[in-house]
Amino acid sequence: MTTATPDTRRPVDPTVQHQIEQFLYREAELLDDQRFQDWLELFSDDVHYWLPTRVTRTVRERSLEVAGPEGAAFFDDDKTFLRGRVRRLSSGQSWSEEPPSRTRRLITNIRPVELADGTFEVRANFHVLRSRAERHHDTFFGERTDLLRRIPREPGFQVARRKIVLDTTTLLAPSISIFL
Amino acid sequence: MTTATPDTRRPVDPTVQHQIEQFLYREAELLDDQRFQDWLELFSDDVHYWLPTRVTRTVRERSLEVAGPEGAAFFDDDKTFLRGRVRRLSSGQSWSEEPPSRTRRLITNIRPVELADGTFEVRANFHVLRSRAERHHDTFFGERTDLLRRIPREPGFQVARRKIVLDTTTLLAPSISIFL
Amino acid sequence: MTTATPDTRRPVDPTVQHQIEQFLYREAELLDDQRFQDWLELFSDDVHYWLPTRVTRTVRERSLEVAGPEGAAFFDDDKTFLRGRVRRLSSGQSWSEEPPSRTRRLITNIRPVELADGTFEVRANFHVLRSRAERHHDTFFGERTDLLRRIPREPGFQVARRKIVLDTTTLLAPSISIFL
Amino acid sequence: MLDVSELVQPENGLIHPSIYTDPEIYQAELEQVFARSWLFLAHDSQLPKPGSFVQAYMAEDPVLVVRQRDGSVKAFLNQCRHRGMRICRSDEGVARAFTCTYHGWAYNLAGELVNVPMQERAYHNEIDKSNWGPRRVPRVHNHKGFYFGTWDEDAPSFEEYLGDMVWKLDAMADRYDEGISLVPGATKWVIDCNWKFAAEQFASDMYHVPSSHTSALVALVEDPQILAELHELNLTVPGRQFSGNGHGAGFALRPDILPSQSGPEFDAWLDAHREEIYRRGGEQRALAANGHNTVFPNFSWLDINNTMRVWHPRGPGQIEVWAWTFVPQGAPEEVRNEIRTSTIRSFSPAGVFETDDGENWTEIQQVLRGHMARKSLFNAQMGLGHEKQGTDGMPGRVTDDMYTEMAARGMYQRWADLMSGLSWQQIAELDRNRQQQEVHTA
Amino acid sequence: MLDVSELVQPENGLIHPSIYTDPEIYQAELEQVFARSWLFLAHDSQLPKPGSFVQAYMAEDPVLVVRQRDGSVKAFLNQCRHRGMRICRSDEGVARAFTCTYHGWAYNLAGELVNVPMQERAYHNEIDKSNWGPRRVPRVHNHKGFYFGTWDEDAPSFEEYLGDMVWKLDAMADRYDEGISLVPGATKWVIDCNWKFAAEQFASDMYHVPSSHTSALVALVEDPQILAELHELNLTVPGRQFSGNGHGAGFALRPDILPSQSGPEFDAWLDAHREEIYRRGGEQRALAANGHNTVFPNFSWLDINNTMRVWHPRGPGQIEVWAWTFVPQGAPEEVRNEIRTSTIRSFSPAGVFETDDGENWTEIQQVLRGHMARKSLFNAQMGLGHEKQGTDGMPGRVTDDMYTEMAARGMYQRWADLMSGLSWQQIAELDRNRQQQEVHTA
Amino acid sequence: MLDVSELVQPENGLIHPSIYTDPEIYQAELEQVFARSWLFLAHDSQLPKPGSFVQAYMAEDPVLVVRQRDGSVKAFLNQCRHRGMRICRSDEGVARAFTCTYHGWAYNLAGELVNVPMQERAYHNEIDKSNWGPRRVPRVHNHKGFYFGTWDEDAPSFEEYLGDMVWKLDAMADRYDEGISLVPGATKWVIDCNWKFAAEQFASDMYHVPSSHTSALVALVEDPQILAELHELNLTVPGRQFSGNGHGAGFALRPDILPSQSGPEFDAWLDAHREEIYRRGGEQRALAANGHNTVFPNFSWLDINNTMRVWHPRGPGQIEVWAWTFVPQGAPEEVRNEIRTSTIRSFSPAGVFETDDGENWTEIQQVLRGHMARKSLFNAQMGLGHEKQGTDGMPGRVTDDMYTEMAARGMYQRWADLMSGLSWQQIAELDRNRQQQEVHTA
Ligand code: FES
Ligand code: FES
Ligand code: FES
Ligand SMILES: [Fe+3]
Ligand SMILES: [Fe+3]
Ligand SMILES: [Fe+3]
Repeated sequence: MTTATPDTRRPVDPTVQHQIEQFLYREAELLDDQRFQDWLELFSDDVHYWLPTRVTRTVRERSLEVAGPEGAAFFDDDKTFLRGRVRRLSSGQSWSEEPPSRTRRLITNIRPVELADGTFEVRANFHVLRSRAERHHDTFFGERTDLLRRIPREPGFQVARRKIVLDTTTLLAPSISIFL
Repeated sequence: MTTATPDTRRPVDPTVQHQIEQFLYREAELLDDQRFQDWLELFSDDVHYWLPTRVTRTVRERSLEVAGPEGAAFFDDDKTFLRGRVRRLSSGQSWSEEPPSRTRRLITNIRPVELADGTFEVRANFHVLRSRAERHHDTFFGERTDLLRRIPREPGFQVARRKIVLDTTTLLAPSISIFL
Repeated sequence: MTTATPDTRRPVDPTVQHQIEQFLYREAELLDDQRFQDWLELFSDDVHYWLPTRVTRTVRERSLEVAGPEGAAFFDDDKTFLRGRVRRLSSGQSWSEEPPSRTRRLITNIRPVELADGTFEVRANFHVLRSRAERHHDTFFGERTDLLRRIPREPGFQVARRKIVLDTTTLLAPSISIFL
Repeated sequence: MLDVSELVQPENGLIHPSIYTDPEIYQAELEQVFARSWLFLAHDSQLPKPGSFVQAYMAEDPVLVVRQRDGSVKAFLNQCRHRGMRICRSDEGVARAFTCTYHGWAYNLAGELVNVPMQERAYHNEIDKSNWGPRRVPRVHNHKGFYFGTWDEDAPSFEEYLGDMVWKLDAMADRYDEGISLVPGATKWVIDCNWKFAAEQFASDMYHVPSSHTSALVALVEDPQILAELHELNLTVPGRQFSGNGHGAGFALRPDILPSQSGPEFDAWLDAHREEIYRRGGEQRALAANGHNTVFPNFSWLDINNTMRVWHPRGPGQIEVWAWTFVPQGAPEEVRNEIRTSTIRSFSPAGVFETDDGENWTEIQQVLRGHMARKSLFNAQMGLGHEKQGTDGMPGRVTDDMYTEMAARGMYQRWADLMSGLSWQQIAELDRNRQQQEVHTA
Repeated sequence: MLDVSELVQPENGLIHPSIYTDPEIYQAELEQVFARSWLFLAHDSQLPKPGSFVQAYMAEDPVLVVRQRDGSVKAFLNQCRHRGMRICRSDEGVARAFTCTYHGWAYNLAGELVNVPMQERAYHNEIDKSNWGPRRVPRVHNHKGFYFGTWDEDAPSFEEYLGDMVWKLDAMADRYDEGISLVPGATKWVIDCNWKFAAEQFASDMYHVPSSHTSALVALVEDPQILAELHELNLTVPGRQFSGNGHGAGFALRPDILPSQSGPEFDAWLDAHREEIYRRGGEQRALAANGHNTVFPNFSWLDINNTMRVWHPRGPGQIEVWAWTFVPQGAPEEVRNEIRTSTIRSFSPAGVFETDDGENWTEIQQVLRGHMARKSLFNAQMGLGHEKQGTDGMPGRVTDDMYTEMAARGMYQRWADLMSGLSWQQIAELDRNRQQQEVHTA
Repeated sequence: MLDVSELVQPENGLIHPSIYTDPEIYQAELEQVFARSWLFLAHDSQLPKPGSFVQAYMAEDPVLVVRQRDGSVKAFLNQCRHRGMRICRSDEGVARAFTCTYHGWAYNLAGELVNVPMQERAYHNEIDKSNWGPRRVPRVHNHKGFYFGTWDEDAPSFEEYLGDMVWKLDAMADRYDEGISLVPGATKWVIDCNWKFAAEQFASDMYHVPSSHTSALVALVEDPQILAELHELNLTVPGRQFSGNGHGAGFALRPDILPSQSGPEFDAWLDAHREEIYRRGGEQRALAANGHNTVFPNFSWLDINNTMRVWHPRGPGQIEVWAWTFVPQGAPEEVRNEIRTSTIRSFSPAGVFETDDGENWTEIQQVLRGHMARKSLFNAQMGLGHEKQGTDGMPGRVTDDMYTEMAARGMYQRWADLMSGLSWQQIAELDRNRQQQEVHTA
């Protein structure tokens, strides 16, 4: 789940921790408020937004549990396609989100490390609750590993890479018409 | 969801963040421990405790999704009635809480801002899990927007306003016999 | 739920809070990553790992709700038996975890206090989500009360005592084949 | 047709619990009870302008209730006739037309199919659009701003269906010159119990109040002295119960329409409108508007708590409650707001009365998982043999106390008649005979 | 009556999987199996003083088991006869009386209706309270501190029902002069599988241990050398299996009652009480108390693991397990605590043995969603044709090995007899003939 | 046998919605439709070496599909015959043998029972292992790397079952000299709808695209001008629809195999392989590979979106979708990757097309909880009476437009024939007559 080697990884102090947490809370807030255009701003133009699939395998074969870059995925987007998704969500004709879902993102266990190049690798747990229409409920949970870059303007960071891993194999939902 | 205008809103430093977080955790602890009298102390005498209803509408009409002050609500209490609820919960005859429910409050994504008048507007996500009797389970999730005032004594803050918004329309529970 | 008397309990500053949070996140990460041997390292040799049962009783009899030390429990382990459990989980024949479950631990509302002897009593809320096989899902939620000791080496703390209380009576799961 | 004569014996006040749990009985209820009765759809105040619509339910069937350009209200099944897609997926709003998102068939406000994409290319202009509109609710009746509908062409008129219950309905619906309106927004929640527990309680059960709602008074009243008095009052105040056509109502005999139970603002306003209220339906009717009411099968309200609701069935073991608060149309904002908050605090999912009602119903339903539990007859014999008619000259079967289960027995009688597949005429016939017998035996 | 003769063929060791999935069969089980059999209710140690009560279940029916003032124990359905409310909603406690929260009907410790609010005003004093108490469990039997109950007036006495199984039950229940007691608190959890998988395994299945529980030994033992020996021992140690009246038990032939599998404290204590234990039931019985046991239909225990449980059915695809740890009443705290922890660690939802049992049962049930899967007969032929009686002079059908499915076949035979609606006499008759035949063919 | 003649009337284009909700009909479908038809199991590329296995499903029955040492592929029910345990609990992997974890029975790659623990001690060597292997899938057919299986010994050969649909299947499966392979990993998700909604749409429904998928184009295309043109193109481009043996397919008449809808890399590669592609099946077939396809009952794919899936039924109201992306085996990494990402973005649970399809199906199913909703016939009359055969000389029933519901009617006809319990011969007979009539009436 992590690429950098230990020696190049430094823990962060409470101040940086606070900044990163607020940044991730801010991001979640924009999605829960459905301010998709503003949300898009938080991602670098070279971002890779990825959610690979997962299978059930024996302990011995656990390394093969999560699909690799050449495998099946739920998301495998670049900035351009993220823009397209946002355009669609704002079209008023995206039927699986029109009327819109109600979502709530619990972002917890935020574990940042600073890498040699001054970027931050942040692992965090998430539990996203979604309700839509009259009584439909979905729940998505797992771990995100983000690569954050400092930027000289508000809100101070940018997501340069996001890998999402769900703790499920068969998705017990009709769709992921939201962002995670 | 927020009233103050941007310019009057200042982010808080890690120390204040820590104080506010511990205050909200403390509040949740008192409820999960069913120490209702102590919980009541945390609210100002002029508190407005409000949980409006919500409907499913198109993206275009989203502003009408959450009911306004004149609309239907689950809670719309002042301090006096909160006291009455606590009296009732302590009566031993509040059948929907006798035997009592078991609750757990996950308070996450805490986002405080300091307002011009030195009060704090705090948005936070919550996921409240409730189990009661033998196997009954309910789950409540959404966002709270609190107005916190500093007080010169422990625990340092008071809730002067709370607006709770659930991310559901039809409540999939037989009752909200607890506080959120 | 807590043993020390008020006067001997001191709140912690943001730095210690940060250290303790990262320690608990680290612990959760090791479990979610199924690095059980490394996880074991985080517990003192005299650790008591305990999850008592719970019953539904009237408000008046609430003190009897959670079973005492002589009562029924889900876990009541010492370090030696924790080692045995880890041995088993690594055996490749622990069928209820072979293939392994997928777990995600949300550790929230972390409330540490420093005790007179320099140890820390930490109450935290947890919501553990588990999925296994094709579509099986379980959810465990409640409160943990840990006793943490400082140690002179990484990661800086050790769990000397853990009491877990689930907010359920009848467990709505076929097993707790994981750690909480 | 199911034989339910063994299951409910109104004449003996006995109920077999399987009527609350059996899936077959439930499916039969959808067909024999809900598809034949008059069901509440919406209130005028929910449909302010042409194109205003709300999605309502008739039992488990979603229907769109729409204000027409001519001011009338029409209702139709919210199901596209092409492949069954839900035509409109908003709870409410204002529309010019309704377009199905699946393939784009479009319907006007009256629910007529007005556009079919590629009608020429795909359908060779052979589709008769007039045949393929969604199923219309054939009969919609406006009773003083309350819209009721039924699928049954053979059902009696709404007035006939309502019978003497009109007296109680109008005591609420027709109380003020300017009428009433609903606080914006329905409160909806789910209770895991059979719909009849809720409907029956609001029809017939004043008896549960002292036991179930003790703690509610504790929340409303601090002074233990006053608490004791109120409790005493509950046990001693005289009252009446009405039963007819399956409907039921109970109320205390109070000397005045005050206090309102909402607060000083409303009290003052009511006091000022006393004449008006008495004038509209008479003082007796005005004073009777202080209790519980159910219009068969699933429309209920509480007069002085200003709450009105439908108990939508959702399988034998679940209901979806849709509740509204009603206020005097003409009252000033402070009055309407005082009523609104007091209703929220007493009758809503967090209301200090409501939560304890739900607890009872869910536990009853839970216990009925048991095999022996489902074999034990329930006792609905309170006041059996003491039924009266026209007490104090009130219309219909009105008995001389509010602590009785006459209305419950009446509700299950109507339920059994419908479930047995009797025609509406046969039912009317039977009811006449039953009441005559009652008179004689009385 | 369902014809189940096609579904289970004990004589051929064949089982049709639909008996684990069919909802109709399940409802019939509630009526024919659970409502006619003796079911475990509670143990003396759970009811320390007058007014002590626990809520127990008889299949899906909740019953209150209450210690009376005279020291006896009574049980009744936890359902109010007025509208079916659960009378008491606590799992356990001490009560002076039970008051239904819905309308306030009150019951004494014996489950008699003693107070009806407003009996005069509402009921005109015409309600006969003696008729309206909750349904009593008509027969409750105290077997050495273990209370069993049945709804069936025609069922044989508990002793007769138990038959030769009493030998195994007493090997646990009657082992010490001071008897046994339960560790305070039941452990309750839910497994998505049919109840018969669990009951059958504890009646008849020593065979799964080497495969299912390998890793449990890994947890208990570090030394691989010892591990290998233990595994070898499992495969080679001789053993016996008992089957009678649907009950079943299996055990190894061990030279000693030690080691206890709990630890040194208990070992020492047992060693000191060897005489006592042998004296009470004989050495052979004492030594036999080391295996698995099920009293038909759903009460099971493991002797040396000191765990006892009821498999409450919750629909065809789910059980609720209620487990207790039993300890020698007279043993000191250290001994009882050692047993308690060792049982928690091995047989509880987190126990290193228990978790793997549940995994098997849930997967079996999952696969049975399949249409072909539900058509494939299961094989219960282990030891078919090799049944024996009275091996080593032990009472009843005791065969000469513990690796057999004789007891499983016996359990399904009893199940089929009951499901066929045979009277208890007919069943006893049939069993006699079957055993005689067996003797001859042997 | 259920009489479904009332429920589906293909000749009138009418469908009774209860076929999507009735639990009895669903159980009959498992037996009459899924247990008799050829179902997709796996593709060659999923089973790279001897011992490679995947768990697949045939409706609700889990089967292990295993590559044998001789390179062949065998399949058997993933259920142990002893007590029904799931033999292998991994989704995929490489195995030497399969050992049941419950009691240790072991099976070889072919699904033969090869080891029974304690065979001598426990079974007295009397168990005939050859009788107790898991149920084998008796017929597995390899069609150009696609493995299909059926439980039905009497079903026609796969070729005969496929009929003229082979032309469309091979347009995808047999498109390149080096064939195709699947991107590693299936994407699996759950939709609460009846399986027929999905199968039918992929067989017959080009008509929903303009309405349901407008916003998908918005995601793919920024320029509003181009958007408008694309939308216009959808409405005007000519097309064809095929229907036969319950299978269905629809496609546009495009002048070229380009653009691919995946991107420049694939376009370039296709352009370079144009000759090869045309050579293999002819230009007409190559150009036809641009639409939607369903092989009855539940195997579907979209040609230019490179997605292939099975709609596994999970009760009347739920499906589990298993989807794969297919790529040209011989294409370089960049091309395969471009296809992979474009498919993920369009057809997957987060795909901009896929999410809106699911929304339609779930809402339809929800509405069908209603009693009246379940009584309203659906309209499948598009193009009724305008069916054609052999349009443009294409094989079988190919009509002259893609906006028709001929294939839907064909699918429900096959469904009705199977549900009626007709033999495969009777069905073939009937189909012949129906088509002859069609020709005459045409
Ligand atoms: S389902 Fe409404 S247009 Fe097709
Ligand atoms: S239900 Fe118990 S008193 Fe009415
Ligand atoms: S169930 Fe497979 S070996 Fe027993
Ligand atoms: Fe009430
Ligand atoms: Fe076991
Ligand atoms: Fe589509």
